Amino acid sequence: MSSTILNLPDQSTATVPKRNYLTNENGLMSWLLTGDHKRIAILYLISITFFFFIGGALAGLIRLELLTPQSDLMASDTYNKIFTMHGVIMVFLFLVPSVPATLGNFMIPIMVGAKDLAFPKINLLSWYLYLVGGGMTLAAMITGGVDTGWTFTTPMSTHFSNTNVVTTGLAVFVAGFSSIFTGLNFIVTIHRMRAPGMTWFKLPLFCWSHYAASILMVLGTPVLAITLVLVVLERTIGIGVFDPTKGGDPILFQHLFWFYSHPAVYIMILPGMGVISEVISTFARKRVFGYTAVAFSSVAIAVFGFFVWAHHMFIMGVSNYAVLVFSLLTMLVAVPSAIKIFNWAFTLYKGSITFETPMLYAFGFMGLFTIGGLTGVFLGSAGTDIHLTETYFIVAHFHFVMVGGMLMAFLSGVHFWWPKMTGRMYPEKISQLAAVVTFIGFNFTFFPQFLVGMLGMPRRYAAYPQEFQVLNVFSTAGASILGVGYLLPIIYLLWSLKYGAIAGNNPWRATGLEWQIQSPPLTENFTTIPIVTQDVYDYEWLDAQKEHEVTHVG
Amino acid sequence: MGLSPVLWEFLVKWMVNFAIIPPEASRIASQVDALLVFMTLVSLVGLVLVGLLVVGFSILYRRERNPVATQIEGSTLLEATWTIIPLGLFLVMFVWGSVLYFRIYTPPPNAMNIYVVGKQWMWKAEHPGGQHEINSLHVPINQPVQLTLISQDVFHSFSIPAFRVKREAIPGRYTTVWFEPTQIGTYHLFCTQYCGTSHSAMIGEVVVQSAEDYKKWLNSSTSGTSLAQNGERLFSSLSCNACHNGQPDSRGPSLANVYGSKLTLTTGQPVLVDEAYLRQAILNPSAHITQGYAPIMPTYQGQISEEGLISLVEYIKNLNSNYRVQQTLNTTGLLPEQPVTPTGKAGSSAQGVAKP
Amino acid sequence: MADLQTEHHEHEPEQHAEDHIVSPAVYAVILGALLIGTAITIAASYLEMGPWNPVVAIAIACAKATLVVLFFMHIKYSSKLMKLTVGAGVFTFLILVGMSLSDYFSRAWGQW
Amino acid sequence: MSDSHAIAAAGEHEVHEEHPPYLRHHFVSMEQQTETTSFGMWLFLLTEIMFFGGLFTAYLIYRNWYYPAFVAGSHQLDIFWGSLNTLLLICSSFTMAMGVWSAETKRHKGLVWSLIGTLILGIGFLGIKTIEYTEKYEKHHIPGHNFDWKGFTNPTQEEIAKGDKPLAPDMAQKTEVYFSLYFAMTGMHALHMIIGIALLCGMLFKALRGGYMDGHIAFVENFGLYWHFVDIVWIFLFPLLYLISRHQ
Repeated sequence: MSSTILNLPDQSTATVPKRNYLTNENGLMSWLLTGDHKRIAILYLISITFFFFIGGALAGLIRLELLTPQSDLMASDTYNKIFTMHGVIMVFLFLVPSVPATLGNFMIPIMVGAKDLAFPKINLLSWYLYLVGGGMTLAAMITGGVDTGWTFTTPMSTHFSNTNVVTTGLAVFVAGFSSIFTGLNFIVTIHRMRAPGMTWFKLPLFCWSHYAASILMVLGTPVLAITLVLVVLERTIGIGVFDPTKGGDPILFQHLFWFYSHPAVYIMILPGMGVISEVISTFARKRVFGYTAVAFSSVAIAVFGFFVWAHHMFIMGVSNYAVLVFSLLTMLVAVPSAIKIFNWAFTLYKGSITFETPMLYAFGFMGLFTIGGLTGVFLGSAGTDIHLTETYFIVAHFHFVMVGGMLMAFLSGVHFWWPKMTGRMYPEKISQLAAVVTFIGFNFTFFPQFLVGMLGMPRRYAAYPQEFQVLNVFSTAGASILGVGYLLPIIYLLWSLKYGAIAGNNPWRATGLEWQIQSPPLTENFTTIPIVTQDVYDYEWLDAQKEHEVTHVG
Repeated sequence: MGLSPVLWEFLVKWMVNFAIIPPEASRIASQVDALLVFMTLVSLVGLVLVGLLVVGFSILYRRERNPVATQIEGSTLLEATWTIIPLGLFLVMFVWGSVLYFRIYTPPPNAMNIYVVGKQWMWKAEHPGGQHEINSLHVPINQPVQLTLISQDVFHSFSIPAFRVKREAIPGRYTTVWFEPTQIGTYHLFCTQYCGTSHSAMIGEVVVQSAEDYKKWLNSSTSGTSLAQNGERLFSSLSCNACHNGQPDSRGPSLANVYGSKLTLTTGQPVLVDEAYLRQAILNPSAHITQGYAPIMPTYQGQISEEGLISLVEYIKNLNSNYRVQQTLNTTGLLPEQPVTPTGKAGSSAQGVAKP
Repeated sequence: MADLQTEHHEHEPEQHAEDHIVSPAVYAVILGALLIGTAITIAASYLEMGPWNPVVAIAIACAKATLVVLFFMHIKYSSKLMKLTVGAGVFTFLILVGMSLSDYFSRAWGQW
Repeated sequence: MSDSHAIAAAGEHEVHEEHPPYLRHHFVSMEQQTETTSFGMWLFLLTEIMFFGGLFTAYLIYRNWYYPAFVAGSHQLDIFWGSLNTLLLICSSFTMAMGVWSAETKRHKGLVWSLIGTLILGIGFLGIKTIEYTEKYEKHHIPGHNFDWKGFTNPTQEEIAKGDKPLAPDMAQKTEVYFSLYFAMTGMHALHMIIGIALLCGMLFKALRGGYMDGHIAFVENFGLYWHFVDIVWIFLFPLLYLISRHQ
């Protein structure tokens, strides 16, 4: 038995189908005014990649500065602006839209058996809002930057910073609405647009996790929006809602900000979890272990996610009783994540496992997310939070979750669905290499940060005491490896657009509806609306379908 | 391939100074570390378990060995197991962590108080005896020290990793934290809440000294005026004594022994008079009127600096206590009286330090 | 405005919820109720009820809002999904307000 | 949510043959489309609830902290204008509901007149708001550099007659918090009204030219939902901002 399930059509005869969503219409306007969720997904993919590399370049500058204890590469002011921009861009312009707006946008309508998202025009509007938000962020960056940190802490942001807080705040406001519209579209689509026979428990877990994340987007983001409006008004007009000199309470800002920004962590990670469910099931040739538990754990994370925000404020003078409640709830929200990890691990049990690139990234995700999640418990427990918060420990923790978790999941998903999106395969060996390089580079970059954080090195320091240098040098060295790991996919994925092998409909022999149609799909996705009779992750059904499948090549 | 000398030097340095945790220099540090060790062990077990499962299954059930997967729906028993066991562990961590939290933020009654003002970008410590320090903090060993923190501008955060304590300094409000140093030495003091341009320069050192050295330091760095004396001056220059004079017909309540007492406000609400209350009552008097008095006190918002407020608070705290009465003319003996701790050691040493 | 009868459809309410047309008579009754509610709120604010004043004001406002949601916004005639959606919104709103306030109220605990 | 809407679904061709003019290509039936858009609108209203939720949270906290300042600030608002505005908005909600009904029952005149009524009432509301804002501006009650709280420490005879007490200076300063919230809340509400009126004008324009008479009234219905939501926000704002402790 071969060690791969890769199932490509005969390369001498196969072609990419002439008629597909990419070739359906030509010209720039056909892209800029498209209502097609797949084209919008591609537009999003291009724009978030652009912002990812800007954010990544800023991260590189941060690591370079931290190579030495002194602030010698740049002034501390510049450093502050750089880490602020890194945070704003990575959080609001990369992580939040990363999987949902690209892979989710592309796959969810197909997975539920619909021709498009419920509101194609709103979907396009969401992309334009994203662009406006991104453009404003870039404008703020070019015209002098902003130095409040991505958390816009008042009264720093309202009265003490003399940088472009207003522009950046409004940029985040606009980008927030882009995310609201994406989430709204997903919820409506999953509720209303399912194909005949596609019941809730036949939905792929990718849809479940997007559904959960969308709830958070729709209900959480507006609170951030109004908070930023108040910050902007306080800065421009001088109203006194958060200003302690006028009787306002800066802690209130923290409450409102984290009411969104903690659920935002789940907005970022839940879609990634959805990708991992799909990938692990496909490459283990097995139904996800405890499908219902995984599905409901996503919803549980979404619901509990709203109850835990004040754990960001344990040392900020919230009441001791609030600390107790929020700490307890934080412990509870950790459980669904643990459930997911074990369910994924047991999906492998008695599977028939192969190790293609998406699976390697998924393994990376499981390891790194486990570390990220468990270190989160260190911070959720009030007593240890006091020592660890605001140090590099917390930086390492959320990078393990966000970069180790979400980015790994994103890359896993991109590699998994790339043949579906483009109709072509990327070179397998080099992509596996990239996955391994990323994993190694990541650990080199961020594991030392746990250690240096445990030693007490505060975050957002341009200069730091001598004794932390060695670990920082490790971290910077790792970052250069990580950089290579991220550059490689860009190169070979672009290469594959022209020279990659023809992928065929279902190179991974996966069960999702998206794999039963041609690659790249038609604009209307399905020639006939599917009537779903098979179960979700039904590999026996798939094997029985083999003959039928071939006849469907468009 | 020879190792570059620079890299070599680095590695040697790292090996020599290798530490996972900062020095344990306070009473609470070892307790925090115990929980940290417990959590690390649990995490390691969890990680190893997940790792073993993934690697083990990957080897056992790779496609070459197991060409056809066996479809399994799930297992309620297993799922209950990995719901309940992590939940149990997390709850243990929650209880343990909360107990620690309350310990870290509940100062013992015999703690000596030092005020710390954070401002962009320095820490200013104000000792009751009138000693000022910038970006450093001298404390005696084996003596509980309570810090009353306030920020003059933005959020700052007062962090001493070696003591495992940290607290935000918030504009407009006192917060407190306490620790009991147990090792003589010099430790890092950081501002950990991002506070603007020179955030990373807002660092200093905490110097833990023996009782004798601390006494010497107190004597050598006194500014000549204690906080309470300074407060007394402010008290009269702001004409506070016009109303708060303790006369039977005075328009303001007597402030003697008011600190630590329980007052009833005009709203009928009972309050405990602490530093935070005193500060609020000076700045926002109308919301803090004692029952039986008219709301005629003007606000001093914007008229007194945070340092001035600290002096006033410190003065009122000590006002007309017996100790204070005896020592009125003594310039350096203005530390609040320390009740003797059960061990008798910590309290008496602080008293000894305080008396010239 | 001849058609004062609420038009009932034969279909299952679940399925054809949107088809239900509420009659102007119902709207007029609701309008009346809202105006009366407004009058009561204003009147109540002039009564001395101590801590109950804000409670009464909010209660009346909630009642008015409920009427608007149920009838003007047709939630009474809508599917369970819609009712659940509205419920979810109110629930999250209460989480935000309630849990933030819980911090503020409990800050003073133990201070007296 | 049942899957009933899609059970009868068939192949693409079948659907396309009986394609109603307003059915978008990706929906199976008109009914699915209507339900979907109205569900989407409700989700959008949820985001609006949370948007105002942040303001209400802030309001409740500060009202608790600075109750006397909130009372004094509230007494500066004219209860007559506030009540009249409530009246206008409730009536406009009614006319909007009638508009939806007219569209549902294909009454062209009814729809046009309902929309005109809604428009007039809405503009009336904004007009009164302008009067109130102007008064605040003249009294220097707009928060920011021109804010003047001195008036609250020594109220005029007229105000004292109405039961206002002089505030201590520290509490008088806190009226700025009240007015910050007043302007943030009513300002956000007014912004929603302005957006609503713009949409209303567009809708009226289309209705005058005979639109919405073919059964495709999703826009009218969803705009109605929006307008009612804005009304609900005001139903809460009115007692919270205008009616604090009027009995004093």
